[in-house]
Amino acid sequence: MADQFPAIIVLAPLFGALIVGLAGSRDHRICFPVVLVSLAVSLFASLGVFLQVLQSGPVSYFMSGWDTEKSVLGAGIELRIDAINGLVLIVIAVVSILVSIFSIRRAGEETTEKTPQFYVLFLLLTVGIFGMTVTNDAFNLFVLVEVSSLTSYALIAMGKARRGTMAAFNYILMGTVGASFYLLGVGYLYLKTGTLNMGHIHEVLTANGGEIGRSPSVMVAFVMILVGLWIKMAFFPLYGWLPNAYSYAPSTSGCILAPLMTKVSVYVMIRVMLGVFGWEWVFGHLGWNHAVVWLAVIAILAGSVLALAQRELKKMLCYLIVAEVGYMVGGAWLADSEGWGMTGAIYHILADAFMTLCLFIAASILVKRCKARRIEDLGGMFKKMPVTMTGFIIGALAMIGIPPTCGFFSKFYLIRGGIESGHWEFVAALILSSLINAVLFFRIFEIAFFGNKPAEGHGHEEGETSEQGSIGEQALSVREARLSTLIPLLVTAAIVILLGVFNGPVIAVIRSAIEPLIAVGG
Amino acid sequence: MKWFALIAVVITGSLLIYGVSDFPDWGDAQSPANAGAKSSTGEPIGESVSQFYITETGRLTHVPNLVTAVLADYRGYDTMFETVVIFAAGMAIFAILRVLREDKHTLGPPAKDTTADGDHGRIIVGTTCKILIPVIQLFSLYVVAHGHYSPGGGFQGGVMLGASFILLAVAKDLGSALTWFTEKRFMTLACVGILIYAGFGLMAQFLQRHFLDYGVLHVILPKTDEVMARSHSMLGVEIGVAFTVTAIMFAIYANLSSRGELKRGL
Amino acid sequence: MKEFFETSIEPHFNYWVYVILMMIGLWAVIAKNNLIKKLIGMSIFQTAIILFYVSVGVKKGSGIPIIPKAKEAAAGAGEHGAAGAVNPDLFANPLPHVLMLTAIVVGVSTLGVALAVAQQLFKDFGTLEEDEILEQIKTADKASPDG
Amino acid sequence: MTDSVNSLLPVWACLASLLAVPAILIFRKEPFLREGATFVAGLVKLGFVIAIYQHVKNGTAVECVLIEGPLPIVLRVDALGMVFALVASSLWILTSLYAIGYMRGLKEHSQTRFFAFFAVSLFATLGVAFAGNLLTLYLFYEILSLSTWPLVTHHQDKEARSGGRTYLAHLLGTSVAFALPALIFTWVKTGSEIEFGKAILESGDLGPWPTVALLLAFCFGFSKAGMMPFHSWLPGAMVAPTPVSALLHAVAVVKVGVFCVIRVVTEVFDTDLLTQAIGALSPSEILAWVAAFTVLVSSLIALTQDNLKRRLAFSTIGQLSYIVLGVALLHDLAWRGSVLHIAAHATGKITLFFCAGAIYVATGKKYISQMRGLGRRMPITFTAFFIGSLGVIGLPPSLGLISKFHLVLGAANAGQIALLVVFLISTILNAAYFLPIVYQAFFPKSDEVDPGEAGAEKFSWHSVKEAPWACVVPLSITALLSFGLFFTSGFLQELVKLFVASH
Repeated sequence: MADQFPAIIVLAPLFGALIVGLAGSRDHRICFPVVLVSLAVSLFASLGVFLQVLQSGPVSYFMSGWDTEKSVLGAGIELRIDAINGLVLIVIAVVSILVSIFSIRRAGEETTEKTPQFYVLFLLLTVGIFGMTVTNDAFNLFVLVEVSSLTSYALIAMGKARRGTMAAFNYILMGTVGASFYLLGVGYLYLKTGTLNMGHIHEVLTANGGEIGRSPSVMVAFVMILVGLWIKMAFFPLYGWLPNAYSYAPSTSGCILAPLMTKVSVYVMIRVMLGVFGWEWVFGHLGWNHAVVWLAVIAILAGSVLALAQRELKKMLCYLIVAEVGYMVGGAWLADSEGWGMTGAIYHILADAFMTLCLFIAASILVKRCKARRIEDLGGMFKKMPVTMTGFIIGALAMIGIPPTCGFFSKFYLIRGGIESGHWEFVAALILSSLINAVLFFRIFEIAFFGNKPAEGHGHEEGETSEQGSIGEQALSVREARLSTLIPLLVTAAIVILLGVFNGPVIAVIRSAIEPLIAVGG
Repeated sequence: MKWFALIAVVITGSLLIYGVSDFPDWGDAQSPANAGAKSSTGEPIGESVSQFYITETGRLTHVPNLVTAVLADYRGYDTMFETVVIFAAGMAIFAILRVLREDKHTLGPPAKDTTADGDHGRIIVGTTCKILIPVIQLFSLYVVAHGHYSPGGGFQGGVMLGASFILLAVAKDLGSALTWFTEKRFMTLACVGILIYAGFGLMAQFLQRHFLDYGVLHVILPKTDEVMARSHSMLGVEIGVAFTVTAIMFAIYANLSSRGELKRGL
Repeated sequence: MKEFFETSIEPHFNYWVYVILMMIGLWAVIAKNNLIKKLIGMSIFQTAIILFYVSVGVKKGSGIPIIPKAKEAAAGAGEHGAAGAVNPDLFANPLPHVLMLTAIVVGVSTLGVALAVAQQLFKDFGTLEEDEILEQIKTADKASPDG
Repeated sequence: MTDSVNSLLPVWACLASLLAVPAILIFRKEPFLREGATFVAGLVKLGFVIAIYQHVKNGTAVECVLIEGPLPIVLRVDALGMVFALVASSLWILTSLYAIGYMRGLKEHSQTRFFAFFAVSLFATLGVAFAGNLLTLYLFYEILSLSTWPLVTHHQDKEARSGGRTYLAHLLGTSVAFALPALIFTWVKTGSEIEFGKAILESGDLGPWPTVALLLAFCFGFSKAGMMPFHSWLPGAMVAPTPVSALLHAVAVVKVGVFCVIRVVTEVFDTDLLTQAIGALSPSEILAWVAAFTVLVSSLIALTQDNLKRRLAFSTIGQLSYIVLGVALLHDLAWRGSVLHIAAHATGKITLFFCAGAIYVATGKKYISQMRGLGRRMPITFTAFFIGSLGVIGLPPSLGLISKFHLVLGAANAGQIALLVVFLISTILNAAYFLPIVYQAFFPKSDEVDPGEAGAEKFSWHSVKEAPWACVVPLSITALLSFGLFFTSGFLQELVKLFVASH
């Protein structure tokens, strides 16, 4: 049983999707339990495999049994789990479970009788994301990228907003071009190395002093793969599809896509950088880290400033994602000799998934409950929806980087990487973006706390009975959200804090995983 | 936009050409892709996957068609997700287009009345289809079943089978194609196809092997050994693929041609 | 010029063609105004990659990767080669073909979904010209920013 | 280095007020129970602090590692933290009492929110006092900034909002922009060493210019200390209800700022680093002159303020820089003076704020010019005001005398005659902006009724009485405290000596 965990992680949601597809349309009520159970199995398997990795190092699983004894490396497809993607797997499982709980009633409302199809797509999306994370085969990665992309196109286009449909169309074009670039890069690599297994490619590229790695076509392959992934993760110049797609998607779709898609793409980028090309090749041979870090700096600043210009809550969050992607890409490319930037980037993948989830769930509740697409409509929300706003505030504080939330610690490690590698511009960008985020969110807090317009006079009220007093601009009918949406919100908020407080062990795991990768390069 | 496109195209194109410049010659049997990577001194780095496929497949699987063997066995995991992609596309189109409630606003202009061609056209087309469709279907089944020995397999056969239903819908109308191949049926068939595929994998797991390790299925399949079990299981998964592809091809056509209403076709 | 052709283009002719084809597709995706034309460009783009992959697997003088009488060959009858059972040079590389089978399927699926979205857009906006759609979104924005 | 014992006491001391928050929220409909919860938490907290004091007075630090790892969260109570914790936790109880009187007297809205955030901010204050490393210090510092923001903007009107914005923009902005990079830089420089207990940056780690930059980044980053040019949040924050101004802006928040500066100067930098020569000055002297500038300028501005609370605010800015200045002198006596001045200024200034609030509750007056003759109607309040101002100015009999005496001696012994003069001038200025208030209140020049006022409001001095007992009692107690500590300052001095001895 235990040695089947890597396959089970991917297969559980797949079978879940098939069951929902077969039986869901007869009775919509069975959808949710199936989704929950299959994701829970995935979570269980992820935890199990993660423990195995901690005990005995990376775990390999050869599909169809074509391991190196029976055949040659790369003949079959290998799943490979080390400490880093073990962590990412757990994050994916937890996030998707939380979103599925969030979607219990939402999905039915937003997708009008297409609930089973929604859940099929939802589960297939998680299949794709899980698969992208575990696979060690460059081409298999492409297939799984497409599984997750196709489902996310549909999840976005399912909504009723016509702007969402247009956004989905742009996303399809961009996403397909991105995936094709990736595929092309893999083709170039295959042409030069004759294999598709990532470990094998790495072996060939570094063999004999890395002579094959120095050929121009390998460089072109890297560029193609990188650009393809950048499109997927919405890195700075290629982010155009993201804000509209995520903000006009149905809220449940937005909540699953925003935390996971970009983050997993960043993880894949890191995996390609370290696992396929290798530290030494990327930072030593290629040496573009300065250019990419500058690009990341621009991404951070552009994302933050554009977020500042938004008046719609969800769009603002979407631009923040663009900035956060800049954090991660920049951190991964800092290339300080001890790999602190890389550590920070990986930790930020985990942290940002939960931060984004927290904010998106809260924003979705707010948008739904009080029809508040815009920031100004949030007046007095703190009084009416205190629990939701608490979750929102915790997510926001994490985005700003206030201790003890995880956002603070990831920034901490990223800044350390920036200082050690001498990329002061990156440090400055991180701090500036923190400050902009502070402005951004406190603008909202102020409105949510005190209403839209300043109260007249001092607001002296008669005792406790009229505490709502000077705020009431919104209709009083707005009440706290449902329990099924609050529970995931609060759990996420708790994780945001706990992940920050207990960053030590997480960082230790990440460090132990990336240190050998750095050492290989020397 | 045009200028931007031009710049993007020129940059990408020249980058790609730059990469092409040190490719091995076209058709070179000794290129890394075909014979494995070699260092400048001519020593092989690792073993060549491609040569392994060509030389060992016969021994390991008894399947003459290497493409089928690689597709359904060595890279069977890939192929399963390929089928999932198709399935996902079907679901996606359903989710985007399908109109489940009669909603006056979402109804587009009514499709053109196809009877305008007159009855003569109907008779000729109808008779031709009556003859052609069974032949197509029969041939597609052959393509699926004979994938081990000749070009073919689940995808090719499935597309042809789907095409035969589409032909019916084009020739007569969508409604008559849907009377037999109802939405419920093709959606179920799509799921069942993947279930068959993944089920083979799962069975191997239950028998203490890795996912999709068909060899172990010889304990279930009668009169087989490890190698023949692989061959037979490949046929099984190809049939699963064919199910899904047939169903989804038709589903895509049906939804697209009727704007998701599944009533009138083109 | 002739020398350039012989050393650079001729041995890589397929690759040059694929690059040109791909750029045609990319141009259409970015520069065309009609959404369906964009999709056609996208398909060309993907097809170019298929050409590339298939070119990678070609060996001069080889046949299709089907080994007749596989069992016997495996048993070591040695019909085709001297050293082993099967001479790999006589059969085309099967891997790129398998990969492209997958890529074709992915391309078809993407195109299907894209067409569905395009149809939905036509339902919503009554046009498939990008600039007209953007215009409509703009005017709707001015009328009611929440729409 | 002092010994240390492991104990959970610091954690409980911090948590006592945080745990009161749920109780406060639960009893939101029952004002008496709600405020009872505040009181109980205050007493429990003080109890824990005193329990820790029993260890600390013997020279043992009390330590508790909450989270280990590369970025540990550690609570560690030493003598310096103890002084601050004693001051903050004892004054919280009095402030709670005062707040009840003030808030009820004015029928303020959202009292539950008020008390809840009040408790959170005390949690953060003690967290800062007990922080065992730079990271923990920063963590609680930020929590304090955030939890006091709803208090500052309590009135929710336009003025309160703009005050709140300035408040956050300064505190959060500077801490993220200066303190955080400085903190990470220190962490990187020392290879993950940020524990207090010995100098984090040793001599030779940094050149003179980086030292100055880092020192100023820390000192401006912890802008709760109110050093110019990042001082303007303090007058802005005076829009808060007076109990908030009293506790937070005379005791908790601003003292957290100077406390952080003391920690940084004493624990982060080795003395050798701070005395490297840059031209004629050393890094510590540069800091000292920035502080001296702040002292003088803020005192001058205070003279011109008519709004009583604003005058108190500028006075606070000046007094805070006294403490910073004392620390920057790098002399034992001056350090003792600095730490003592935390306690002295806290008791004195809180009395003054209480009085300001009491006057407002009783009469609705905010401006000094309206207070002529008020002393006769509110004798207790103004007597307390007088005692409080003595403490701040540093006149006997008050703890302020002892602390200023140490500061002046320290300056003299350190050979900084110019800075000594600064101390003296500012003392005169202090007297100049406080004593006239008292004088006018008791000995009005003109008639009792201000003609301009009378026309508008028909305000009758004869109807004025003392503020409610809940206001008057705390301010009397703090006045007595300020007075009494002059005679019983022994235990504080012992702690201060322990602190100085450990460096």
